Amino acid sequence: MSEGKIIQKGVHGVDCEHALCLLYQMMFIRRFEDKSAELYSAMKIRGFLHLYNGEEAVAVGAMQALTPEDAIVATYREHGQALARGISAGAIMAEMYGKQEGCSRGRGGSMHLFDAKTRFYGGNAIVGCGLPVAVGLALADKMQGKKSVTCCLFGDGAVAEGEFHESLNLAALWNLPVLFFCENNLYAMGTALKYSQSVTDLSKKVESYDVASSSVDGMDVLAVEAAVKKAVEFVRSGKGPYFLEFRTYRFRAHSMFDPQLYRTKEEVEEWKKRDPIDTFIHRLKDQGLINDTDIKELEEKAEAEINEAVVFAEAGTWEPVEDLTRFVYSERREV
Amino acid sequence: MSEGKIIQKGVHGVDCEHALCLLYQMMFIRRFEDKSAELYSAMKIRGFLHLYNGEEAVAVGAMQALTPEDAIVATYREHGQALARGISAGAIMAEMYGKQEGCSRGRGGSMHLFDAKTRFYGGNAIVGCGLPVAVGLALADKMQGKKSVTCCLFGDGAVAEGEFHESLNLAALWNLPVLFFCENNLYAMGTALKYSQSVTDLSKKVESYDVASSSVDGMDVLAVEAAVKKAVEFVRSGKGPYFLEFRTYRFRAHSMFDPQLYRTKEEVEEWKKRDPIDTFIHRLKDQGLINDTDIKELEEKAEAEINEAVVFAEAGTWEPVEDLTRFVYSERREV
Amino acid sequence: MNGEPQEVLKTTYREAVREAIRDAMRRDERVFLMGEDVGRYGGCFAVSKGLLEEFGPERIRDTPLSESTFVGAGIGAALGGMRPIVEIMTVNFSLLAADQILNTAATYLHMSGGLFNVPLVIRMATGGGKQLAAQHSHSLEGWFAHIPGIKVLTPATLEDARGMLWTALEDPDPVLIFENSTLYNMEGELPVDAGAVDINHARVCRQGNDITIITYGASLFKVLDAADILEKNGICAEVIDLRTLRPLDDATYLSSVAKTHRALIVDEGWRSGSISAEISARIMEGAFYELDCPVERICSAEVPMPYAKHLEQAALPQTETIVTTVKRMVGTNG
Amino acid sequence: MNGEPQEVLKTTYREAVREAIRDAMRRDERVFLMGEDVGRYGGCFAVSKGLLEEFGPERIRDTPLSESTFVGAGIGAALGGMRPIVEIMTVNFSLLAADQILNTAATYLHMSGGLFNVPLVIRMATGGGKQLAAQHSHSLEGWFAHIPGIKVLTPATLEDARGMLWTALEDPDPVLIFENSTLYNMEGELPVDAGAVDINHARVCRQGNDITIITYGASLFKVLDAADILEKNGICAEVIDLRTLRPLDDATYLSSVAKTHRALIVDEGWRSGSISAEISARIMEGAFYELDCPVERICSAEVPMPYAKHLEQAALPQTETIVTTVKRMVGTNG
Ligand SMILES: Cc1ncc(C[n+]2csc(CCOP(=O)(O)OP(=O)(O)O)c2C)c(N)n1
Ligand SMILES: Cc1ncc(C[n+]2csc(CCOP(=O)(O)OP(=O)(O)O)c2C)c(N)n1
Ligand SMILES: [Mg+2]
Ligand SMILES: [Mg+2]
Repeated sequence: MSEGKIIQKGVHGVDCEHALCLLYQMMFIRRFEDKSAELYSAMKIRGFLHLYNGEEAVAVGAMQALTPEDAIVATYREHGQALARGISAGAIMAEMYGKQEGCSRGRGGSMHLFDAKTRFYGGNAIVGCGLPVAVGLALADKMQGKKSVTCCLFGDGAVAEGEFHESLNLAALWNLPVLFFCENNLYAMGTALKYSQSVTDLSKKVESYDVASSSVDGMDVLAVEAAVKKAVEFVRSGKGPYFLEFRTYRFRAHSMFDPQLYRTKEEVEEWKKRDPIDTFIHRLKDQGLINDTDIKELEEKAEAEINEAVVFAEAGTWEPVEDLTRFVYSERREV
Repeated sequence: MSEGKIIQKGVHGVDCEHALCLLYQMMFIRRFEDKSAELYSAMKIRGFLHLYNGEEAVAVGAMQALTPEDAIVATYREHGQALARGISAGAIMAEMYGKQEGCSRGRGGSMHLFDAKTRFYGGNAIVGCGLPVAVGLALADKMQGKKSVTCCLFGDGAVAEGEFHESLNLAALWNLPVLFFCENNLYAMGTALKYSQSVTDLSKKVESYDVASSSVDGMDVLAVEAAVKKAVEFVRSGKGPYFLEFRTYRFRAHSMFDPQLYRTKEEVEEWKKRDPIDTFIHRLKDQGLINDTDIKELEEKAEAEINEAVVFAEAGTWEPVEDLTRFVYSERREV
Repeated sequence: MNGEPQEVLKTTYREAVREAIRDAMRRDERVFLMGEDVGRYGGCFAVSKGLLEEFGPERIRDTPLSESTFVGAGIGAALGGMRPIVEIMTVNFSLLAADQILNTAATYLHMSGGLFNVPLVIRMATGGGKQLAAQHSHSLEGWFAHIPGIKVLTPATLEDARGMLWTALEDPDPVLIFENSTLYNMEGELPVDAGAVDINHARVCRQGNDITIITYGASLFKVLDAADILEKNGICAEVIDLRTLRPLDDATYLSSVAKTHRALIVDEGWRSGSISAEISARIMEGAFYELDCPVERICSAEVPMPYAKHLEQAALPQTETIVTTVKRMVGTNG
Repeated sequence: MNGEPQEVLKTTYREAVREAIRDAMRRDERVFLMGEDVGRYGGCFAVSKGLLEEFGPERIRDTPLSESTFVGAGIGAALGGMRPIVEIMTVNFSLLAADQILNTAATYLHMSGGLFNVPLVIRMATGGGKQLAAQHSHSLEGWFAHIPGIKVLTPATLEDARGMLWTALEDPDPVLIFENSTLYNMEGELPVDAGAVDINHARVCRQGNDITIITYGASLFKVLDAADILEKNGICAEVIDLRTLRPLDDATYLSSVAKTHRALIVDEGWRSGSISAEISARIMEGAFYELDCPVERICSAEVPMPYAKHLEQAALPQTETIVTTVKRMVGTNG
């Protein structure tokens, strides 16, 4: 892109450099997911693979306001969450290859990405199980007088689990710095929200714990970013937990085994009109901040980086079978 | 009592006979509980014993509106609930003695009273565990086209459990005939409601499932009866579940092992001024419906009946030790 | 049975389970299916595909993600006169319902002194081998078999996939059925009139004199493969499919051990405190003096399942290990 | 240690646990206690009485009835640098937290490839014998010992009640401590400077040559009583307190069996799939040729606990049964 644009102020006063950074991250995630799907078909990646296409704006927008000291508890649909948090594409790809250079040594796979440096506590594959863990992380930070916040991501499906209720109550009761981030993509596998909740307006539930909340257009990265900034400020200032509902949509199947009998092609197409990447590009173009060449550049950059990640994963090594029973217990004692 | 009074209309238009019947039931439960405490000290009854003193108006008022076809799922503090439902004092006492003439053959004890005739499904000692069971009973009745309702009793402590959330949601989502009866006595063991709920107004929670609800003075048997009647009508007419909060208080310790460090004697004394039996007697007297002789008569009747129950329990027999492993699996096959 | 050839149909394990559900639903209007994604999605392993269309949403009930409550509701519905089949997507999620299973389903009959039985069937997928990693690969059927008051079935064959459900539904007490998810695609033949099967007995799948290999679930096929290889090496293994893990049919394996004098248990569960430990202990108690060498066990490694394929396969029991172990054992003289 | 008499204090098991908690709280400000009624009520077994007053509500945290979440929060707090002691009132309620224990606490280290360990201690009361019936009398410590990734401790003595907590808190991984509730009133003496104890080894509590009796928890005292009676009958039993059920210290009991050639396991858990089955299987595997007679087990009857005292006592292992069984076993020649 041309130098000039980077310092220009664009959409909603967000500077252009930042906008491009957001766009790049979203494009990167999209391409990463498509690549993952390809590699799944090529049998390089196995197990369950849950892709993030359509929801990129949520992770990318959300991570902007967090500092390295903040903690993240993610779900099994977490490639985008992990990438946006700054875990390297190579480490994630190697993980899905099952190589020991993976961010979880190849022990975790797609559903269990972890990173200590960025306080990324998984990659959790039991729906709802991250909620109490996030409450505990926030409790630890608070008891230690840290100013960190813990951001817990979960889907609309998790709202039905008892742990949702217990965790919101406990976080509110103890006034803990937790950001509850609900990625409401309207479906839990094949179960539409209306078949799992007697009241589909999730903010109603949250009110009943006296937890502050708002709902955000999860297809608009700037709206997400702005909402999260406010929520983080609220939580960091000690006012207690905050709940954000991101209204979003999953463009692909739930996992690689899903005939999608539960929704129509038309519905998917309708949502695709709100594609967070396309619409953002459109806005940036409208404002004359980028042009097709810029986009092509970004795409090529993403492509190249992802290819590097694949090369890294391919070149990775298998953990020796003799090490099978390592990491069941720690190898050192605590002090 | 003199003949004349029985047909007189009294408090709130409730006829005198009925009022006396309510009073007698409450007095009976109170005396039964005091007797149980005595027998606990005498080591005739063992295990955990949770007494209902102070909460009599809830069970007695609540059971009035139910028919024999309705189902009840009770807690471990359920002597009063069982007595009000019509399980015989002898069978309950024998149960607490561990005799095979007990309503659960002496296998259940105080916390596990059961009765098939009155559809009394326990006596459940895991806090909250009865909620899903009640949802299922209601589902069964509904699927079979029955007009029955299922009444689930639970304490304020149970509201914190995940199953509360899950069960209210499911009952509302599937529009099931469940009466959720919360006996809010302000404490779960030693934990006051304010230490267990971020929002202590329980009706707020219930709204968020779109479940109809009201709160009732649980120390006023007529108020309870009236509220339950309305709730039962609502549920029986197919409008879905209903939640009633009974504001009540436990006069005795949580169980027989409880030094009651968590509340003051003054608080208990304050609540005792609202004793559901004393205040009801007072009202009946005020209206000239009963006098001290009547009360004495009722007391003596209760005393006599309870003594009979004790005699029955004492005379009961021990199940042979050889039968130890019976009732792990059914002795007949289903068809 | 007369000598005429039985009419058979090609089918899969998945279809056999589906047919069992369909059959039950048709036969008995008290039967209904409830669980996550059993309806509109068609079942996460496509087992219940088509059933929503056939039986409607009253009898094929998609539930919210509330394992404890829909299992508890199954208990209530069973108490209320229905015959619910509750599907927990996989055993991994059953832990959220562990309280209802152990503290409610398994205790109701007893704590009510025999008044209330719970004719509930819970089906769940179980097992590793699909690179689903530490939270999605458990084999906890043996662990659940610890609980008095419930029965635990582990259909390995098409016959059992087809037939055990009906028997379970006729049982007055809670029955847990564990379907190993690696078996759903298994193909084979079933008589057209296949129906209910006995659930009280283990099955001798292969006769032999040199050693008894006791197993269940997906491991059965690894054991049968091993037995084929062993046969070529002159070792004749008797193979027993336990079929039901609670109650265990002791007579079948004890009498086999009395014949072969050697026993190996193959079990996909973690070793410590596994059902294979129980069987070893019972052989100790019931056939000690018959043994020519110690009973051995091949179980999964005691590790939360790793994702990487080579590690996962190393964690699971394998045909090769069975072969080597048996060779060593048969080489041993007591 | 020199010959000078150690200064001792009279105490109870309850006080020993309380002192262990107090000591931990004083030594390490990362330690805090969280659970139902641990504060204002003083603990349902009065274990934590007085601690709220001493340490305040930030460190002695009464929780709502939300077992899954406060256990999960313990995991999170441990990950976040604290050293939480989570109290689950009794093991019966731990089933509501089974998912967090098995799917989260036990898997975190592994599924993160060694990145995140969970230094969490969970204490719970366990056991029957108090007429608390079918939902309040479980002995599930052996059952939990099936799970790789956690450790399971069962302090039976005052020393262990006092000392195991500290060792557990120093452990980098999740440790479950099961306190048998019938022991809380047990009186005895402890050195004034009693402190951390080893948790890696079983303990030979009584030397003997005729048989090895392996046990843990409250059964230890029934076994010791039985050993006294047996001694009067000329039978000298070696008694082993396992102390830790996961990982099991095989060496101690295997070498004892190599000496005595007979083994009996006494275990308050239900028999099928119990920890005693595991030990029997390991003796089979590790000391088969040393055995003069089959290893036997005395466990609880496989029944949800009945309320009536005579039935409950009949369901639990008893001294008398231990005596008769040992006499029969020692009378047997292999
Ligand atoms: C406790 C539990 N139950 C069931 C599952 C199986 N499962 C995996 S993802 C999923 C749907 C979750 O939906 P949602 O929370 O909305 O997240 P999304 O997949 O839409 O991102 C289900 C049912 C699980 N992993 N955990
Ligand atoms: C799941 C569970 N956790 C803990 C307990 C121990 N316990 C028994 S009663 C009780 C308090 C329950 O309070 P509440 O629901 O308000 O009923 P109340 O005793 O006041 O009638 C507790 C914590 C239990 N029985 N079940
Ligand atoms: Mg969703
Ligand atoms: Mg209460």
